[in-house]
Amino acid sequence: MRLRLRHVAGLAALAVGLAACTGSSGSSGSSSASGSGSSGGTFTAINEFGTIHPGAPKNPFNSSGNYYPSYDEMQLCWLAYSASNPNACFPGLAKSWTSSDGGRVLTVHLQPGAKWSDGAPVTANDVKVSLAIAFTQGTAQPANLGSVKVVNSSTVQLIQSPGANDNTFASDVLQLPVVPAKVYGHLLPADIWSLIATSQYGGSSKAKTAAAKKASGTLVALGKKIAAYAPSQDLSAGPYVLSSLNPGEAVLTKNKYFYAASRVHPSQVVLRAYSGNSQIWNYLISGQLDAAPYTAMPTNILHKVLSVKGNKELVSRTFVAASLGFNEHDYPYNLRSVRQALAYLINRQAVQKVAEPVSGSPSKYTTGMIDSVVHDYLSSGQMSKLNTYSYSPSKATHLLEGAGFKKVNGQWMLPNGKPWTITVQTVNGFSDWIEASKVISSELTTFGIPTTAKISPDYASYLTELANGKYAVGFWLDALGPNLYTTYQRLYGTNDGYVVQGGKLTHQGPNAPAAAEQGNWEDTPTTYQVPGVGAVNPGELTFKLSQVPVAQQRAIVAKLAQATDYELPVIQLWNYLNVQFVNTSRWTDFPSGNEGLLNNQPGLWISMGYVHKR
Amino acid sequence: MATAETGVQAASPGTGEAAVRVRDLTVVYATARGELPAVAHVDLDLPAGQITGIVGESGSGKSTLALALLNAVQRPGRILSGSVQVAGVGDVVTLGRRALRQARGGKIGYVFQASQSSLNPLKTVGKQLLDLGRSHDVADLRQLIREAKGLAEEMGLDPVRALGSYQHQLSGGMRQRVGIIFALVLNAHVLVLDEPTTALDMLSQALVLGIVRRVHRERGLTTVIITHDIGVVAELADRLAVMYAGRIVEEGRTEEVLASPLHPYTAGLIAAIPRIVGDPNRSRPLSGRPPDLTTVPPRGCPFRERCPVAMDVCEVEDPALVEVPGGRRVACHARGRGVAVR
Amino acid sequence: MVAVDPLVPEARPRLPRTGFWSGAGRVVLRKPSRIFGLAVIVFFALMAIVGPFLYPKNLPIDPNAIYAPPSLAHPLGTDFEGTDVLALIVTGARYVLYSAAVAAVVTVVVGTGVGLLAGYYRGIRDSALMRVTDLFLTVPGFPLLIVLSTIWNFGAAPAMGLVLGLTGWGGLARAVRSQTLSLRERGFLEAARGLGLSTPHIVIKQILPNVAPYVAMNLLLSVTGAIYAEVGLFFLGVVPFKANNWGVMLNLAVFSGGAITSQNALIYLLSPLVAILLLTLGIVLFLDAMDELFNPRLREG
Amino acid sequence: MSGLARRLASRIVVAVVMIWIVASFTFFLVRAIPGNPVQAEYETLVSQGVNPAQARAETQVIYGFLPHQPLATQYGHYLWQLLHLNLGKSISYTGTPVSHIVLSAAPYTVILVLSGIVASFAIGVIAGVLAAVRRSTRLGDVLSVSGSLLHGVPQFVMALLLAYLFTTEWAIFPFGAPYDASIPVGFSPAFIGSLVSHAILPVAAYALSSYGGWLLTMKSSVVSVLGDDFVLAAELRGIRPITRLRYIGRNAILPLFTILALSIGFMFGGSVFIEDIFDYPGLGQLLLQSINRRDYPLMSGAFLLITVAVIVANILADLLYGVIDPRVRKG
Repeated sequence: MRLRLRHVAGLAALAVGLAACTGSSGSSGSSSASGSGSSGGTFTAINEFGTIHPGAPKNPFNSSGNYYPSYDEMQLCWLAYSASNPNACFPGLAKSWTSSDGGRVLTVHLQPGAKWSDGAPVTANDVKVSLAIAFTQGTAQPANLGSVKVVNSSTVQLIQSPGANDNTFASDVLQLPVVPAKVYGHLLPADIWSLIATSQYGGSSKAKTAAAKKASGTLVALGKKIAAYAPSQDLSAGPYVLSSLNPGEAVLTKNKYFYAASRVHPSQVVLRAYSGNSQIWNYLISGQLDAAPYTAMPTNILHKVLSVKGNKELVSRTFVAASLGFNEHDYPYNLRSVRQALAYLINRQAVQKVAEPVSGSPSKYTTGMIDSVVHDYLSSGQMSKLNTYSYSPSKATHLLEGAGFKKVNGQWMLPNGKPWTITVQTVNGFSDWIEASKVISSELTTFGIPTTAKISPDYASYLTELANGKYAVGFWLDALGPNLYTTYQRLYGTNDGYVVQGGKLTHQGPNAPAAAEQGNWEDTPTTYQVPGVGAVNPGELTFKLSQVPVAQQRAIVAKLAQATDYELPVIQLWNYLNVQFVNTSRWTDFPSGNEGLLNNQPGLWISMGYVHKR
Repeated sequence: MATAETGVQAASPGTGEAAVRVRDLTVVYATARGELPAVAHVDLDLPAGQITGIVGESGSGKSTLALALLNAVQRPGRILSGSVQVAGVGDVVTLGRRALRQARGGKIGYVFQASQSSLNPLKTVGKQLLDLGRSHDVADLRQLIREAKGLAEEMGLDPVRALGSYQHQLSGGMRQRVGIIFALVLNAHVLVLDEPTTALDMLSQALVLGIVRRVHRERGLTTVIITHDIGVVAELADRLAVMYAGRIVEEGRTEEVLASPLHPYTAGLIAAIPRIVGDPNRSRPLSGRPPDLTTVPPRGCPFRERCPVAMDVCEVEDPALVEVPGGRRVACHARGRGVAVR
Repeated sequence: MVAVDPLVPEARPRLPRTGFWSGAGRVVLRKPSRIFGLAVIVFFALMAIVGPFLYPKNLPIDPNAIYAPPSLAHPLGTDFEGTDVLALIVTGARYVLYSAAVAAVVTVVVGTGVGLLAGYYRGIRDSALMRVTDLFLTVPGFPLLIVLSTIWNFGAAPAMGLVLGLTGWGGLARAVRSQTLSLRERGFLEAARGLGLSTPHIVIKQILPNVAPYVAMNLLLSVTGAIYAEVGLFFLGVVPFKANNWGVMLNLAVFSGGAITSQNALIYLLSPLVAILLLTLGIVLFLDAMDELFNPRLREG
Repeated sequence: MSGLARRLASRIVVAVVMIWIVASFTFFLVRAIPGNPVQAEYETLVSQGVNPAQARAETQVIYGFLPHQPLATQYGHYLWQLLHLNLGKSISYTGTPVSHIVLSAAPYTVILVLSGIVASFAIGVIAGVLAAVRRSTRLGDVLSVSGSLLHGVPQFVMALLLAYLFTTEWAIFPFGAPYDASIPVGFSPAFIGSLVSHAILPVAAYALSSYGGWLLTMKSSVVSVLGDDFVLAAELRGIRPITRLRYIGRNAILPLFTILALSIGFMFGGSVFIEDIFDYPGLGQLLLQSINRRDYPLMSGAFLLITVAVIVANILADLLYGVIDPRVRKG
């Protein structure tokens, strides 16, 4: 139920740093219908964070803070969510950017008219302070940011950390939030940048390593202080500024100092809070929402929502798939033929129809990527080699019998003669997983493998027990993207024993002491022998995806897809669809068909000139 | 009797004037078997200035009769027929609602038995007195309180404490005296006491009865005492009416009735009284149990089952209450045939 | 004055204990509502015992008949995966009644035990027991259950019953204690002790039978309480479920089926609701008979 | 009144001990919880599209709010902070003090529960008196039956029904917020009207689900008081009917105050359902959210505050009883 939404919906907008966006294609979507139509009126949408807590600080570094990305919180650019062209990006406070020194230096030119809601201009120093704060929050380090240089008041240079060679550097840093220096600057010590430099030491000097550790600790402590800091008022460089809020809704009014204020039509935005999907259903059915984000719902609710005057559905893809994962440390799931047989036995159409009827589509392939990305990256010849594991009990029987399994009195026996039963583990509150597990249990039981669904009380204990190897078969989200390294890391990453330490890949078996947070619960072989492809080392290939230039990723992805499809470390069940709703009776001109924009919040649509009064 | 001297009746011997005149009063209770009479065709005069005792076992209808004097029979009962003429009020049976309410408490005072809590437990006596005054449109409430205090003092209560107390702070005897204050503070001239001494200890009983006698005399009241205790009547009452199964079976001057009961039931009651002087074994309890509403025989004398002198006529005919010489009345077919109970 | 009163009627004879069951039968049969109540209880009890044997362990699903309207094949329609709702109701009864029965038994055993001991011993032990009772009465039960669910996965029926029983005995303990105290005030205990009876004998043989009727009625009342609580927990979805039951159905109907928002899943929502209400109605109606059976005063009315 | 003061003092001592026990219970409970909240937060971030390294870094900031000292030290610290009304810092609200969060949610629950109790108590008591006085008429029957029926309906069922009827079938009432945020907060008619219209449904759910209980209890209490001698005595003294009704009412309502205390606890418990179903942002919803997010400091804070609210309400109900019943006052 409620967790599910939180779970997947966020990818529409929350993303802080995925994929690359180099300057060239930066100004793509801003051409939409210029300033016609009158302004004014209220635009009602959903606060994608869910709940609103009036007591929380108006601070983007607080995870429950009262700030609303794309409305009153701005970043330098907004990711366009393109799998085939990870360079696509919508400009935010940065009008344009160029990279030099092999992508190691990024020169950013701010929007000439960018101003805070008190009329003061947004300066390069604001960016520098914001990025310094990002170090205290631990968000700048993974982006491989090294230092920041103010060129002039509207130009700033971002430099990668020494030794790093990150192909997604630009997108990662450009998506960090930009806050006013005059509000947050006083929270930072004067020597913040030398502290940051000290903390980044990666050499072998013991003294310097100790100093780096100490500096990191200081940064984290600063981060806590900054996260809890409550500015007295909202100072926004975005199209709107927060005017009032209560636990049910936040009211934002137009920021007349916004650099593209002339393109912004609604004079007020109301963001409704929600605590469960059914609340969004109710809002939609009562026709109150002008835009609603991804919301899981059953078919009957969909029909009812669409029957309301003006309500329209906007569907785009998400980069998330739900899968059934195996712990290959557990017999008989270490047998490829068993995993393949199970893939033949699970009718993915039926599972999706029950579990995620509206915002899902059954997965055709199990490649570790969502199906549409498979189309982007694999040639039709390569795709034809993929096994789709269409529902086929006879193929399953064949595979099982080949592996020494026997069916006795309607029940399948392991080769050792013991009866084979399966427990599928899911999580309390994740109703799509639970429903899917029931369908799967029913299908497998009918086939002669008594299967029961077991539910963990909460996600935290599910993940802990999963990492500790307590479950043989359980649910898993994979194909997270569009960054392909992230995508394959879900299969051949920490949960498969692959850990990157000091820029080097290491592998740990399931019995090794678990990595800091995740154990190796997949336990796939380190080398696959894939027919037609040959030996594949999935962990190494995955790591390579983060290192090689984007152009070279294609070949690696093809290998990984083939290997995954053949070996089935998981069985991909369905891809989530980003089903959004808009109401066209008050506002028109929504960015339908623009996948990049649909994956961003309506605040960006509005500031890019979409959304006109009817 | 322990106390033979009953000097009270000398105060107003044989007064003809009745303060309350009950005529053909029938009170019925609705039961599963239809409406059954608890008081049947009662005629009774309460002479002004005298104390009348009404005696009977439980279920005899005496309490119902007492309530009927105020037209206050509680559901499922109701007055079926008859009249209750009260001097200065009129027939309470036909009185309008408001006039009836004014008569209650204002003209006719009613004192509950001591075991019952006749006071609102959540209010002090004084506040309830004020409620009483307001209900009866007393203009000068201070005067009312003064009078109540006077009455309290008269009855040996600390007036300030008594009026400032809640019910649970009062002893049984004190409660009873407070009850009398409520009955008399508005200068009612008819006082109805329902079992005024039941459940009191001996000292309190004597005290309360003494007070009743005194206020009766001082205020020139017409008083009715409902009791099952013949001793109380013997001590206090000028006249005595004996009730059985909703009927008055014998009535007359107290000392005469006690000295020479005409009805076998009266005789039985008297014989059942244990004596302090003499052999306690000589007291003979009445045999059998008194009838309740549903067991009163529809025909004949209701007492015949327990009657030592029952005759054939008793089976078929309910004896009427007839006057016998000496100003007494009795309802018995065997009257005058000498009730040899002694 | 006269000391002995010859006119006070003799005390009512005690009701004879013989023929309790025939008496009980008569009391139940007196009103049609009580017969109905008893019938409903028996009906659901049978459903709980026999129900799961009537259907396969994994109920068949049908992805082509999701939220199907009622028909001959599916008298109450189907759920989100095309499973027969009637089958869900029938098989779900066992969990609901089993855990409610466990809860009622635990409530009664703990509540009666604590109440009897507190009332019997009085003094410091009484105060101590009553403070504990007050604690259980004061701490709001439902939030406590939710908080408990974070460390204790009490989704299985016996565990659920145990939790509900252990958190819900306060009211009964207090009532049994006051009953025991009133027995004490009537000189009951002194008399028994005067006869040289041992403490366990007095408590079990003398006091317990006197509070038994009250306890018996509470047994039924705590069944309804437990049903509400467990269904509520599953409805909120804080406790992972082990077996199909009515509360889970409510949860799925509302939060995944949108039964509140659209009519399609309405019957899926109403079926468990009606089952719950019907069962509790049956218990309430039957309680009326128990009330009369154990409170002879009411019998005259 | 010294009796009352003594009574109050002893109640407060008992209450403090109770709060200490409940606080200790939640303290140790939270530390016994299985599963790693940091891991869950990390997974959530990752599935929302945050890249793994970044997610790990972010969760480390959150993890910083979890305590590391030995248990006894933590416990001592916790109690000491509790004395200063400091309930620790929230995980899901990154470091915002728990006391701040729960105290800003508390008014909404208190508004709902109090209005619910007042409404159901007033209506239930009046209907109970009517049902008792007119118990042989049709009106009495209708009232009694309505009481029995409603009494049997659990709170969450009532809330579901109301939500279905009045937010979907006939969308008459607004929902999902405590008031219209575009109206400035203050004592303006618009604001109060908005507050009331948003609270009507949850309050109605509270009121309807407890109305039956009050009605039935009041009815039987009135019936029993009607049989009391002082009622007849008042009639025989010619006391005005309105005064008599006051006598009856005040006496009959007394036993309800002992139930009131229990009922308050029940109502606060029910806030979990009602606020969840109507999306009303009070303590109940906060408790559920904190459990779903495994934000343990917030969870224990919300639970503790609910318990304290019930304890305080109990004391108030008890004192009220003392004020109304003179027998308790002196005794």
